[in-house]
Amino acid sequence: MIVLFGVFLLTLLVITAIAIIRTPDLFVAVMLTGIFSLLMASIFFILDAADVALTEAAVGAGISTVLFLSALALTEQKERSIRPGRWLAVPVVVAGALIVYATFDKPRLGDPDAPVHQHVAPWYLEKTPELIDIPNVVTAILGSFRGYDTLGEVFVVLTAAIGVMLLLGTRHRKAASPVQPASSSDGLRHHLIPRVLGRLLIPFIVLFGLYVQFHGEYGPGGGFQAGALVAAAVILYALLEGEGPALTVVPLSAITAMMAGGAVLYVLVGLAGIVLGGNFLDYSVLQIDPVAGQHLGILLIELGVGVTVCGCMLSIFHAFAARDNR
Amino acid sequence: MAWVIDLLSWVLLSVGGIFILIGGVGVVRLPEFYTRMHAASLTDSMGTILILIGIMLQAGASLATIKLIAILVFMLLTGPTATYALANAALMSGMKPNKLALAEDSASAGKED
Amino acid sequence: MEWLGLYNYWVFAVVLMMGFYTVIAKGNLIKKLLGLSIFQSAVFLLYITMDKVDGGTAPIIQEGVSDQIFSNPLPQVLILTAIVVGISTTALGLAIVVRIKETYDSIEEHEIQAKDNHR
Amino acid sequence: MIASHWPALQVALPLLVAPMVMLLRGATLPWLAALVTSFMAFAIAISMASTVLEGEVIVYAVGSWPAPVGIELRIDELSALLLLIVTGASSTTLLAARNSLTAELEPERHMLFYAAWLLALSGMLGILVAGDAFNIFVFMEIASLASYVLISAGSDRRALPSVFKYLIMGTIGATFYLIGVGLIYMMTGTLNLADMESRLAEVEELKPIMVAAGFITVGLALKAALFPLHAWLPNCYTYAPHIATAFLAACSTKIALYVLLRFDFVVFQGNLIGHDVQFSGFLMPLALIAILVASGVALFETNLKRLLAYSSIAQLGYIWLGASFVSKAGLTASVVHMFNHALAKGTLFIAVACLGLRFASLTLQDLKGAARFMPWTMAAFVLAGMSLVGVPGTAGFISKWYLISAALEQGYQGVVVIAVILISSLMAVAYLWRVVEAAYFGEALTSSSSTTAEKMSEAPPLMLAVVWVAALANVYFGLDSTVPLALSEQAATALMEHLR
Repeated sequence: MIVLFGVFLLTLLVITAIAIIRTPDLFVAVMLTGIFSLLMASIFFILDAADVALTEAAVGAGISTVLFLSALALTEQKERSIRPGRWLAVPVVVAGALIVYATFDKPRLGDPDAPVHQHVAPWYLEKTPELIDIPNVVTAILGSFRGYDTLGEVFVVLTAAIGVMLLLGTRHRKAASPVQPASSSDGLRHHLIPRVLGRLLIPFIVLFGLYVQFHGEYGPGGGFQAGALVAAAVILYALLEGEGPALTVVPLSAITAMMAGGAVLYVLVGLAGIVLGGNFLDYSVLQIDPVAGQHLGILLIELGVGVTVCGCMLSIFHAFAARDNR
Repeated sequence: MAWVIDLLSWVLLSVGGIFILIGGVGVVRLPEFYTRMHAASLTDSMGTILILIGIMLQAGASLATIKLIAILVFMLLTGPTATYALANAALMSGMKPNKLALAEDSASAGKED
Repeated sequence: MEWLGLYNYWVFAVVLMMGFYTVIAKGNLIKKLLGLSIFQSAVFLLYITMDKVDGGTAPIIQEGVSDQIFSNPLPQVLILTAIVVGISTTALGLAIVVRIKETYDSIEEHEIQAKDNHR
Repeated sequence: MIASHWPALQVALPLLVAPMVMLLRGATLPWLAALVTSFMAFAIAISMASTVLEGEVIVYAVGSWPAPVGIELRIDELSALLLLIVTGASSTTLLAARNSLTAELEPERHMLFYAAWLLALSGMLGILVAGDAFNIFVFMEIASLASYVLISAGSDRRALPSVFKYLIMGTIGATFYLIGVGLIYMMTGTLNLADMESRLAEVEELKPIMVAAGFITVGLALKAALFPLHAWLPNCYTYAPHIATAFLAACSTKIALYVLLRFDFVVFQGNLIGHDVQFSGFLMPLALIAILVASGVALFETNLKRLLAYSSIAQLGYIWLGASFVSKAGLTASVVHMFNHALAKGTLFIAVACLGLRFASLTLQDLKGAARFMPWTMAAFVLAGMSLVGVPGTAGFISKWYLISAALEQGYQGVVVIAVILISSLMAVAYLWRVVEAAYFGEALTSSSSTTAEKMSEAPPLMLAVVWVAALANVYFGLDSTVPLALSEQAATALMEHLR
């Protein structure tokens, strides 16, 4: 039954992808990409990857769609040149054929004897209760066993935000905004119903964000998803009330401080490991009881991740939104 | 007693599914933007409500049910609002619900997708 | 049912090819970025497909339940990171596209090239 | 005590400072912070290199989790040498960065530029110290995204389409790499490079592994701008801020090359039968064509930066060529040329940054008579150019010498290879001569530049000092190349040990 469901979703995924590629209307394509991500998230969920499904839904269907839409607002909505470079399909087909060729030796889906499930994976599942003692093994690996990768991930987000700030320069905005106070900077003030309802929802979104942040050790979730959720709440506020009020609630200086602060917190937790006599990112030495130390370490770094991601998302959003006013 | 609840939940699930199907057909077949949106909002409200209640009956009195109730409340709040916002945006951008468009055959309206 | 076990991999290959084709063949810069995100999503599918174990559940250990089978948590961790990397790349790419639109007044590759050659 | 944590601190230090730099204001403070950090990283790299030179491979378990479970950092001879190159190039170019950047970017955005610089630096360092395939991907993305940011700060509007192209191609490359890693992980169940090697030996069904080898090679070749996948490189180097070009030209492509060498020799060579033949059969023709074609294009190029960019593609061809011999001598030549090319090309681009301060346009036409205003800069340029060509007494000669002696071992094929090396050296003389001719013997244009000619003067003292230190380093390492050679030879031996 579940297999049938999977096959159905996968086929739908392919159809959506075809539609995205074929439509010349970029707005439609972006909307379809949101659907594509949602389908992808459902497939991930069927394949037991709850954390990944949550992230894909938040990122692919949420943040990425918002980003694409704000870029579309600043550029064009139609794809003009339709130049199918047919010979370019050659490397594509080669790559695809190679992969299909490789599948014939691949382990079957769900095969418990596959090499992937033999070497380090059982170790994680076995040792996590003893060494780190949190139920969500994904969070344990993300935060501690492979915490160094997560450190890198935070800095990737930070780099992107720095790049967007450098390219779209959030700092010149104030000079430009009074010229056209009309359309988007106003938000949805004249729409009563969405505004009332949106204001009602925002506290719940923030609450849910905090839940995901601090419940990540027990269920799906963690710093990244939480940061994205809280950022989504502020972005919703900016959409409803306009850029200005949103920036008085969370000013640009606070956003920049969040971006830097979370990342610095993460590295400092890592360095604290060295100072207290362990290795870099060794949380066991943070407290006398190694397991308690791991708990503290994961809590702190997840907080760092959440704060940085929230700050980066907001700064990227404001950078795009500020361009709108020019 | 258990089978009554089970039966009820399956009835709700099936009816919800049928509503979603009808909504889907409506989006494809109805001639013009506002009527289509009406069909789409049907899946949002009736379909999801019935299915969620059906799942709640399956889950019984547990934490999952409370979460489902929360989901239901949020769906009830956001669904109609989204439909309203969409209709409002269409109206603001100059799309008038007129009888001419309704009279046109659905083939020409189908191209707008 | 042997082929059904490989269906995920084939969908991965097909979606990958479609994304790749969009990236290299389309001239519209935003379309290219959309293709890029499809291309990356396909790779996520590859990783998540391999984490599944028959009869497994999400790797969240529940108290009191002992004989559960868990799916492999490691690919999930990797893909969590990869998703974040993907969205970061997209954000940066979109910022560049916005600037290109402002300076060239076009987001079509051949028009941009023509404007530079013209100068 | 703290010395045992160098591998982690090497990466963590610039990572820690980068977000802080973002909060600083003005043009001077961020620069100073970045400069000091870079020099501290350089010091760490030197300290680790001296440890490695004694024949010790540094292994560090992040988070105290042992190797296949946790992430392992591993510094061997190859990574130690590249750490020296990257931190050295970053420190040197940063010294010259302040004057050069002020002319190109408004001061309120400097802190973002330097933050991106530090992130690029730490990304590259992260790749070099990593012993884990997925960790390499993460830091590769930091380095790439930060490089895009650096390039996009260029003042010419053409920087934007160039960097977009780089972003697309770079992401394709990284995603290919990710596919390859995924396939190998699928068959071995591990992400640690050393662990992969031992576990691959037991894998019987090799189709996915071969496909993985293909994806990883193509993906990294894309990042390393191997001909014919070099299309992104010339424009990016041309329109990036001058000083960013100097840094990236010295480092970025070599990092991808390093990953490929590491991956290919550690994981694949010992486990795939006939892989060495495929490897050289695939790479050697491409390297030879790259050398000839790119040199040929450089001969007719009119923009100085673009000319040097094409020269970079040709020089990368030498590095690939050495690796494609799959012999100890070839790898030694390849690795030592990474060092020497970074030295020569870094110096050339710093000299270009000096020229860029005084000349708005860097076409050869506009540079006519440049040597009259800036004799010291041009003299350093010529010195570095000689090193690039491979004149005896400069660093470039050493690597050419090793490359030719490695080619001699190849017998019949070697003759062709040597012929190509000699021809391309002559071509290098020719294209550099065009620059020298314009700068020394060209008459300055009277029309537009005559008004600015009065303002023409030598570059600021700090930049001049930097370019001369770099130029003299070319001579120094030409006369006494003990350290890079020792590291290269040990690195080549270590890599060759993985072959069965």
